[in-house]
Amino acid sequence: MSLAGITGATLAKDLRLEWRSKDAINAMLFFALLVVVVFSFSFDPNAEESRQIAGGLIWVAFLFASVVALNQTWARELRNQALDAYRVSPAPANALFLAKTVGNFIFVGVLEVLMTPLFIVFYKLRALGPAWQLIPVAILGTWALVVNGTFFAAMSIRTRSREIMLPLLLFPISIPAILAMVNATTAILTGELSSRFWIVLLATYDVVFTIACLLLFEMVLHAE
Amino acid sequence: MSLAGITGATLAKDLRLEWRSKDAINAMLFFALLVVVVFSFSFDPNAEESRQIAGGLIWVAFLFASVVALNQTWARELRNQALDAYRVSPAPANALFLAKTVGNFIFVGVLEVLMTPLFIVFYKLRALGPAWQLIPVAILGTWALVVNGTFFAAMSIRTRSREIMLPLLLFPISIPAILAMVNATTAILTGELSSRFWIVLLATYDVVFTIACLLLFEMVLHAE
Amino acid sequence: MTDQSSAAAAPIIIITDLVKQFGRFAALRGVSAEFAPRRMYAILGDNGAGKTTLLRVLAGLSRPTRGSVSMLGTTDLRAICRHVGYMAHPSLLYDELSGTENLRYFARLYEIEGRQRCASVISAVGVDPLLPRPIAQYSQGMRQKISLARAILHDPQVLLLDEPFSNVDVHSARDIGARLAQMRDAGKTIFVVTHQSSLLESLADEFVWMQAGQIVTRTPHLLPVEAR
Amino acid sequence: MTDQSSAAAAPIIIITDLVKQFGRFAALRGVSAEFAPRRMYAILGDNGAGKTTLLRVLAGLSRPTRGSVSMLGTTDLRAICRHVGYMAHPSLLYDELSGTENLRYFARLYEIEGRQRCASVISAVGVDPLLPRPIAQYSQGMRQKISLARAILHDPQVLLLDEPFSNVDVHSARDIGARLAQMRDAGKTIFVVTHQSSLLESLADEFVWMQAGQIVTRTPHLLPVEAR
Amino acid sequence: MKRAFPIFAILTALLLSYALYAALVMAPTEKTMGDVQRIFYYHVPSAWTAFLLFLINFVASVVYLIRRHPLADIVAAVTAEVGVVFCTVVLVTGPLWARPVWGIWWTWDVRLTSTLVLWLIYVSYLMLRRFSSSSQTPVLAAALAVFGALDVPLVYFSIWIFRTQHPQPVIGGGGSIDPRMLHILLLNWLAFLCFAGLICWSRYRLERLRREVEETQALEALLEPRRVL
Ligand code: HEM
Ligand SMILES: Nc1ncnc2c1ncn2[C@@H]1O[C@H](COP(=O)(O)OP(=O)(O)OP(=O)(O)O)[C@@H](O)[C@H]1O
Ligand SMILES: Nc1ncnc2c1ncn2[C@@H]1O[C@H](COP(=O)(O)OP(=O)(O)OP(=O)(O)O)[C@@H](O)[C@H]1O
Ligand SMILES: [Mg+2]
Ligand SMILES: [Mg+2]
Repeated sequence: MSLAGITGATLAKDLRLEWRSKDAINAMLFFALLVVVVFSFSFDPNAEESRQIAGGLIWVAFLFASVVALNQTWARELRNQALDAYRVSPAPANALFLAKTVGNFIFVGVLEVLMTPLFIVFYKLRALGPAWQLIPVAILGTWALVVNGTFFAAMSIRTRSREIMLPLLLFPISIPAILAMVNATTAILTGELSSRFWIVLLATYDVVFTIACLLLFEMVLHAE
Repeated sequence: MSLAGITGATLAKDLRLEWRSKDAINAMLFFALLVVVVFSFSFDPNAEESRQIAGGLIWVAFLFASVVALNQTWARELRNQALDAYRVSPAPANALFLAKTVGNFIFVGVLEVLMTPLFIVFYKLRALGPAWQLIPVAILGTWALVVNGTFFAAMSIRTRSREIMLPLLLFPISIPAILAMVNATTAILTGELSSRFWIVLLATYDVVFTIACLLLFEMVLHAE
Repeated sequence: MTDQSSAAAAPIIIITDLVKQFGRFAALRGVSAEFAPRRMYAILGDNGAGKTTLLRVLAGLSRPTRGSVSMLGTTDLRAICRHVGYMAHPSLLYDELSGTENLRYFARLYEIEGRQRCASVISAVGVDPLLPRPIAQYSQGMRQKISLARAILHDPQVLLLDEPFSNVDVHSARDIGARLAQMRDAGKTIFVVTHQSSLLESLADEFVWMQAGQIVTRTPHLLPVEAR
Repeated sequence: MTDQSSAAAAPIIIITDLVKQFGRFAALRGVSAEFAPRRMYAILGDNGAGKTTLLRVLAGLSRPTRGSVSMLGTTDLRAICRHVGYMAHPSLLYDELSGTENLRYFARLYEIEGRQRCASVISAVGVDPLLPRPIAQYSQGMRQKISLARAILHDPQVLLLDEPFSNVDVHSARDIGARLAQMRDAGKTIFVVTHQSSLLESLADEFVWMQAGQIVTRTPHLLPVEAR
Repeated sequence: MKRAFPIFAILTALLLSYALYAALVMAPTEKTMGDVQRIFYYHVPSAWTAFLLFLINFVASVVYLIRRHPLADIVAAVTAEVGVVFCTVVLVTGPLWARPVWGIWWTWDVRLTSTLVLWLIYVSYLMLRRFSSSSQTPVLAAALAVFGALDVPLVYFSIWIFRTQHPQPVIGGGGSIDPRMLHILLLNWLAFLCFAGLICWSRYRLERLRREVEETQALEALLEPRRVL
């Protein structure tokens, strides 16, 4: 109960801060828009080709955008050392972790909802496989990105040059997830292969790493 | 003289903040490698389609690097309101602008130098057109990215209402540059068309926007 | 000063040979002390003496290199953090939220019932709880007061205050001093780091002098500046 | 206090009906005043009185909503910024650089010859200029002193100091006060916003009392707290 | 103990040179690939050694997280460093071999990709150690090591369904191998293990020494009067 309550409070606070400053969503949106444009100029897609590469495109854009968002949301905690106020309170570390994860999930989710129509229009996408499966892929994939991202962002605030540290820690660990989400998306769009395997893999990844993060986050938060 | 001197001092300060240690270059090398690897996982380098969009891919990678760099350089000035110390000094506003732009140019440039060979190896790129032309394209394109990026980042931290619309308003301005650099790169790689036109466009864009930024930056810096 | 013979009471904080090193620099060099409950301690010392470092260790924010701290009968400082209030040099607040919004959030972290308590604590430190501005737009002194309000919000047993009077105007500083004395009389143990010792002259029970990472003297009365 | 009849001298700063509004809130509500050169002014007032806002306007950081400021004979504050030194609540320094590195950088902004001057200014405010740590790792008081050093680095004619004594230990505060008096005697005009007015009791030439965005009185002597 | 180290070092050197001789001269030449195949005796033992070191790193990290014993941290740091070196050897010898045999430097298949990912994970681990500004670096590093270890099986799963070009495992797999080759391979592996053990040992001693020096310096700093700042 306490965990849920504090997670809710922290999440509400984060959303309010973001609503007031709009740093994260702004930076993400700008970046993601540019990515769409860059690609749409770099080749003239016919439907077949774009199906082949759209999976990679979308997820690379979201991956990079979430790195930008994650850096922003943690930077906020460091200003005035507000994180110390959390650390001296009896609130469980995991509540902070969950709130940040869900918060970033929402930010990246909003971005995805805004960007997907653009992608579809620009790249003339039409799924040949079962399109509804894109929804679980998107949810599981986004969760995979933000759950590890949040954890490693918390770790990277304890390092020098923390902005560049986040991708350094996050990318290697995320490779299986990236593979899974890209391949699942491509499989659904082209309809050639089944995306089953990838979705299961993604789900496993999510479960394993969510548990690992929850177990280890307290240590990372209090490591100073 | 004063302009050059102060630009130099500011640039030296920024570089020192960034490169406190020699490890920084290792971190950047690793970052470059990671970005390229993530791309290879997302876009099968053996596929014909990926080769087609390599021009776009490279620029997305550079774009990501510059977003990370830009966020970092201005965030630094805002901490402890160090920017106010610059504003009360007699140092010309443009020295700050130039120093930031050159600093980011160096940062992104180093990453480009590190990433390009990796891209060439991973994607087995071989330019069919005149490869040396890639160098002016890279220089002009990077300059276009950072000069606009620095200006708009400064603008968004100085304006009170960081409106959600800001990226949407700003980014049409960047489109011609992106169009030009992506098309020039693709033209050179495929060797099908001449890149002349795009290079000239890029150069014009650089000149126009550098001048515009220099003229307007003082206003942006001292706006409150 | 309180008349209770609190020296006889079991100490609420026992610090044993505390050392905190940052690389090769020792900020705390073997601090040993005991502090009795229900008293107000003024911690004084020059800049860089190690006062903030000591407070951060007591608050559990910083792990000592050597030595131990036992507070409220336990050495696990996380376990008793509910009973400790900490105020630091930086405000520990979110710039984009107003004072009340900040406190409401922290109230939920301590799981106490918000609205009423937040408003009364903010009024108590002398700020208008209805101020709608984000605290980035408060004046420095107002921010400082909200920061103090955050530290006392959950009515802690042990209060660690790092320069609560800096940037605060004279009247408010006196009010805050009086309020701290009240809290002490209500049974709290209070540590106040300050350079404006005259404000605590008649309020604090003991003056603890730090120098170069050590506690050098503890006196029941304030020494004149020259004698220090 | 200086004995020169500086009241007769032409004012160095003329403020006319200054108003600064933040949205609907007026932080300065019609401030008019003249300040003579070669004097030290202590600006006093409660939290939120508008002291910082006034200083920021004088430093040219903040544009007044109405009214004008003329300093050193011009209303273009950018033109004379070389002769103005400003110290604020935040340190205005780069956390990752050491004290000396920070000052060297700012010296270059003012195009003055660095090394010698930086070291002497840092020693003057009572910090060791050889300290290799980045200032994020200095104690709060040390950081405050470096911040003051930055403001006086280029030996400005007009000095605007926002609470230079907060977080600074008693001895250093006295030294800094004495040093400011010296500078005043050397011909500078100095504005010190502070809540520790007793430190300036015998040093300042005039005490300027602000309240709710206005200057309410100017007295040559410090009033006792009760009378304010 | 003091004398054990040089003796071990000499033994290792002898073993390594004998293994080299065995690999280059004694081993039979492979039919299709020819002499290029001899790189096999470096490629495979390096890979196995690296895996072993990463395994030790994982165990030491878990031990550190539970017991907070500083020695476990040193072991973790050292094995990660040396493991990365051996993994680099695999990543260098692999392409060197691939070029003449397959005609390409690199391809995305299971073994290659997973080795690369493994290398990336442990390089990021070393980066974290290098860049950490916290006094709790060991905790952060150990947490990352656990993440890395969790990631490895997932990497294997995720690249499972790629087509593979790389030879199947010698031992346990379906592949068959000339027993002489196998013997020389195992001999080389033994030599590599000794070599790795030697480096780890000296790194371990160096690291302990460094920390001891640091501690004494810190103690001295405690004793000498502090400059008043
Ligand atoms: C291009 C980069 C390469 C990498 C990263 C790589 C990586 C590896 C790794 C990690 C192992 C140990 C795997 C295990 O024991 O399960 C291994 C074993 C082996 N590799 Fe490679 N390899 C590469 C290229 C090659 C090439 C070109 C050949 C020869 C055609 C080759 C032949 C072998 C053989 C025969 C084994 C032993 C199989 C076993 O016993 O497991 N490798 N390689
Ligand atoms: N993170 C750190 N790294 C290195 N040195 C540090 C760090 N934090 C503090 N120090 C050093 O420890 C010493 C004591 O610092 P501390 O902040 O405890 O002083 P203080 O007594 O609070 O001083 P002040 O009155 O100025 O706030 C200072 O010399 C400071 O430079
Ligand atoms: N950017 C801003 N936006 C809105 N209101 C502001 C802003 N800056 C200051 N104010 C308000 O103006 C008033 C005066 O603030 P100011 O910082 O000048 O006070 P001060 O006299 O310096 O107080 P202190 O002694 O606490 O530093 C305060 O009520 C403050 O909330
Ligand atoms: Mg302190
Ligand atoms: Mg103020």
